[in-house]
Amino acid sequence: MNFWFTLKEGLKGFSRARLATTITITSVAFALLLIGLFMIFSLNMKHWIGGIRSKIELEVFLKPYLDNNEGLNIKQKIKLLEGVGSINYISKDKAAERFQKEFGKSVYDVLDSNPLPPSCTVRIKKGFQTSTIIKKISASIGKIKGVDEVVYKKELLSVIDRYIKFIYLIAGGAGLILVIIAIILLYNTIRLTIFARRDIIEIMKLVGATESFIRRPFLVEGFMQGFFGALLADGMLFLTINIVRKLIYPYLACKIEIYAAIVLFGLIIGLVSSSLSVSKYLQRI
Amino acid sequence: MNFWFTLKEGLKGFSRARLATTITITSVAFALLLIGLFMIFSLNMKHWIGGIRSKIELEVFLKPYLDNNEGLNIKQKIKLLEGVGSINYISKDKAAERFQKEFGKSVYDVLDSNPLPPSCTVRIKKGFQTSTIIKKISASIGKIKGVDEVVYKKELLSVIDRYIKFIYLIAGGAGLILVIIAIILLYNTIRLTIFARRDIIEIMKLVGATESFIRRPFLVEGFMQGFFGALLADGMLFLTINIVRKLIYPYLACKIEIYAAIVLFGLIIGLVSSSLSVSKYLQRI
Amino acid sequence: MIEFYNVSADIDGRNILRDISFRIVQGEFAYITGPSGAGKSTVLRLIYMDLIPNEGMVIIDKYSSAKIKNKEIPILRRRLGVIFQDFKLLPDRNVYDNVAFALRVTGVKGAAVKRKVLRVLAEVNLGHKRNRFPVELSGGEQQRVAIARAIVNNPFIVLADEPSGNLDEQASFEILNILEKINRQGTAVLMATHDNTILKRYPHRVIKIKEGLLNK
Amino acid sequence: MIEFYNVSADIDGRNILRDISFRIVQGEFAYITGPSGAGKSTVLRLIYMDLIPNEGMVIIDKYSSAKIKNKEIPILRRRLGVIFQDFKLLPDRNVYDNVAFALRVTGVKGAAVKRKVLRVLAEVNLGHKRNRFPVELSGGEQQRVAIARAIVNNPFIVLADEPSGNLDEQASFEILNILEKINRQGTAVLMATHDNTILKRYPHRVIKIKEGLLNK
Ligand SMILES: Nc1ncnc2c1ncn2[C@@H]1O[C@H](COP(=O)(O)OP(=O)(O)OP(=O)(O)O)[C@@H](O)[C@H]1O
Ligand SMILES: Nc1ncnc2c1ncn2[C@@H]1O[C@H](COP(=O)(O)OP(=O)(O)OP(=O)(O)O)[C@@H](O)[C@H]1O
Ligand SMILES: [Mg+2]
Ligand SMILES: [Mg+2]
Repeated sequence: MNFWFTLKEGLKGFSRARLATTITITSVAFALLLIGLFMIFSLNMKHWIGGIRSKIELEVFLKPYLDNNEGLNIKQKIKLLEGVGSINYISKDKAAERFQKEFGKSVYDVLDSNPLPPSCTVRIKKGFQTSTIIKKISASIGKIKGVDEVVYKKELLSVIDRYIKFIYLIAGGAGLILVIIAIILLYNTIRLTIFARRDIIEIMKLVGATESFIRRPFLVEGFMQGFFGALLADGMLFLTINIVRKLIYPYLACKIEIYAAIVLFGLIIGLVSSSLSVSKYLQRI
Repeated sequence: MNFWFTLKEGLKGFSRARLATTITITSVAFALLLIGLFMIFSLNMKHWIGGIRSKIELEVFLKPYLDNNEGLNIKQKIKLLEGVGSINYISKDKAAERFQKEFGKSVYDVLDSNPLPPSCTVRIKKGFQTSTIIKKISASIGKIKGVDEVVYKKELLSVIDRYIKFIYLIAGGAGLILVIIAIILLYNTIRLTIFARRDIIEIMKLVGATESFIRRPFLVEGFMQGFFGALLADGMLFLTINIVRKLIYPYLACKIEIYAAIVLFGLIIGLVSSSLSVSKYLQRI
Repeated sequence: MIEFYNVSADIDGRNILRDISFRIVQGEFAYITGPSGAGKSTVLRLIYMDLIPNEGMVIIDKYSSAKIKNKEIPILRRRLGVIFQDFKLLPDRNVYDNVAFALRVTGVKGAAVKRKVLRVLAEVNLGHKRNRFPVELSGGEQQRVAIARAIVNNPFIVLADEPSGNLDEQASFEILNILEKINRQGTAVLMATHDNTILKRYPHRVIKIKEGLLNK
Repeated sequence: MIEFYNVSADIDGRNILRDISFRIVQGEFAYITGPSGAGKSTVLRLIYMDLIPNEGMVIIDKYSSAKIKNKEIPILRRRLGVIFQDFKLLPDRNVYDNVAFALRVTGVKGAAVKRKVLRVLAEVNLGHKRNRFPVELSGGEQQRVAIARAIVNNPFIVLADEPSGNLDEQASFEILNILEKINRQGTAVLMATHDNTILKRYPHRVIKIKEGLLNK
């Protein structure tokens, strides 16, 4: 059958059932917006979590009798280990300053010399920021000569590890539910628009139209509804993102892929829903 | 007109358009589930944020020469201040232990006596956990005789304050969008089911039915669709909550009011949507 | 009782009827004839006020097309009995409920509905099919349901648009007998028809329409 | 060409036709008559295979009701021209597209469609209303669209269910003239009708049905 005829028929379906088409496109758009918002949310959450993890650091206390040169030497050695990112060397003097901040008193108030050891604050590279890998790095650092003790927030790290798993689970679950809800709502909407035209399908069959002849214009229509719905959803998403950026959170992340995914999603849903719905009325002889 | 007749007509509408009814109820249920999930999420977020805030504490350093009795005395005085919750008194000895944990060295390694001051960790009651109030409390404590210095994480607090505002904004905005999406999807669905029966409304008018006579059974139907959809949504929400509690997070909070709100919401949406949709076909003479 | 004063009617900007004037008095029986597309059904639509004339005035009972309010139209329609050319049965209700619907809109309730509906269904020979849905009926049976619905209300006039189009001669005659019977009881009848056999066998006043004009 | 062998047909478990046997040969013209609800439309449904007999067999052209596959039914229907009693026009397409649809399903394209459609519309006197939608037509005009759609395909048989039910005598005769014309060109015609005037004026073989039984 002629491609252009099918396309024309599908497009005509738009004007033939204008109200139904408007309703469907709006519904498609809002359901897709839902999915889009969820994708934006996930993306930003991923960034945030990355931000938190990257703040994990090891505190390496060196023997207190080491001088600055020796300390910096050890810093260099640590730097060579796999997974180690930036290192911040804290000399005895800096440690004294830190003490004052922490306890509201200078060490020199009670003592003549500074008893505090020099230390290094070691950041961990991306991809190495899990409990087990950090444990290994910590052990390697501990074996370096001149290192007294390696301290890091084991508990915090394991809490983060556990929480992130948990947050991923929650977000994944919520996302799945959202997507399922959106799909069901879309499918239902398109089913209803075809339900409203079941008589027409019946008549077409009586006039000798084959199933595929009847189905194709509906598929084109579903495809178009998915497409225009997705465009509308993209528009609304774009607006929402810009409003959020202006008013609330200027660093909101977004990727062009999300817009593309929405269009793809819309097309697939439009096609599948209309295909399934039409088939329902084609089954009977 | 007879109430029972209206009710019966509305219920008959269910079996008269069985497919449309099924579709609508499913759609209503899933859209309401969406709203329900959002309410559960908000409720839990409120709890979590409360949890974080309640961890804010003031560290009150006392003069280092005070003995234990004098320290506990000051603790009592602090306790009397408005907004102060539990207080944890840290004696000079405990401070020494803390020092060892923090710096990996005992104070007694270098000194004979303990230079660390006694201190109190002061928690703030719920409702007083904002930047400005804590600042006031901190000032009052500072004026107590024997108190050397009051330290707390001003920055963290203001960050939390800002973030919470931000999180509330995001969540509120997202919630509003979700609710709008759900309403539009529901309205569209119910509109479509009535669109599918526009001929019937037309015939009823020609036979001499008044607008309210035609409208009422559709209202009952919309009401019922809202009601059964809400019940289904409540069921799905209940299941989801229990699955989440079993598998992911046993402390997930939920209130009976959320279930009630869903039912109320369903009824209102069902009524309003069907009322508006029918009116569309009643307008013309 | 039914009066057309120089009525012109447009539908969607297209002129259908031009300068039609006639009158049907209480208890009269009249045919309205003319070729297909002449405007017979349109005249009936003007009577049940589904259409308001562009020019001129239609007066039905105490209602005038110039002054009637939207709210009054249902009241008027309940006092008319209309047999639509395309039946206009409610597809989601069975025969009984289709006929009962016309009674219920007027506020009749309970046992009275049942009694009246069963009586008219018997009159059109469809008592045994009262639980069928319109799709489960033959064309002629649907037509008879439409007739039953039109007369169940004791209207002051029956507007019948081709009430015998789908009926065999025997059934047509039965329908005409019913219409004449209710006419003898005081109900006016205005019937659009093409059927010359009927016109000859049941002679009454004939209003002829051709291309939207009255043909005297 | 059309053969009914002891056909019985149930719809929804209700017996409608019993033990019907008849045959229509190529190029024949036959009427099918009987009272309302006798089963005339059901016989036609068996021919366009909208209904499969419970007992017996219907043979149309080279297809048998016992063996036809779902996929073959549209092929068969395209070779028949059916005028449905309730017209079954597509409400969302105008007159031209309604008629063209029957051609397009068979794969006819472009200019050929236009030529054929305009020719049959002229034949039923509706060329000037080709852009109207079904709701914008009178009952008789809709009937003529249905007739145009049935004959546009050059079917080997035309099944006409009350093709003159909504037409005045003059228009009925014109339709009968068209049917006789295509019949002379070799197309068989099977027409359900109640109209005695037509039966007398255009005499052909008559198949009588009464309460689901053939009435010889
Ligand atoms: N909704 C409409 N929009 C435009 N034109 C219409 C509409 N309804 C009817 N017409 C036109 O008005 C004219 C008169 O129609 P009407 O239905 O009154 O004819 P009729 O006399 O009842 O014919 P028939 O005997 O075929 O039923 C016809 O030409 C028809 O095409
Ligand atoms: N879908 C259906 N379900 C149940 N019964 C049906 C159905 N369709 C038709 N019937 C019944 O089958 C019988 C024959 O119907 P059919 O339409 O063949 O009659 P007909 O001879 O065409 O009558 P008419 O002249 O009134 O059109 C009727 O009694 C009708 O009630
Ligand atoms: Mg008419
Ligand atoms: Mg029939």
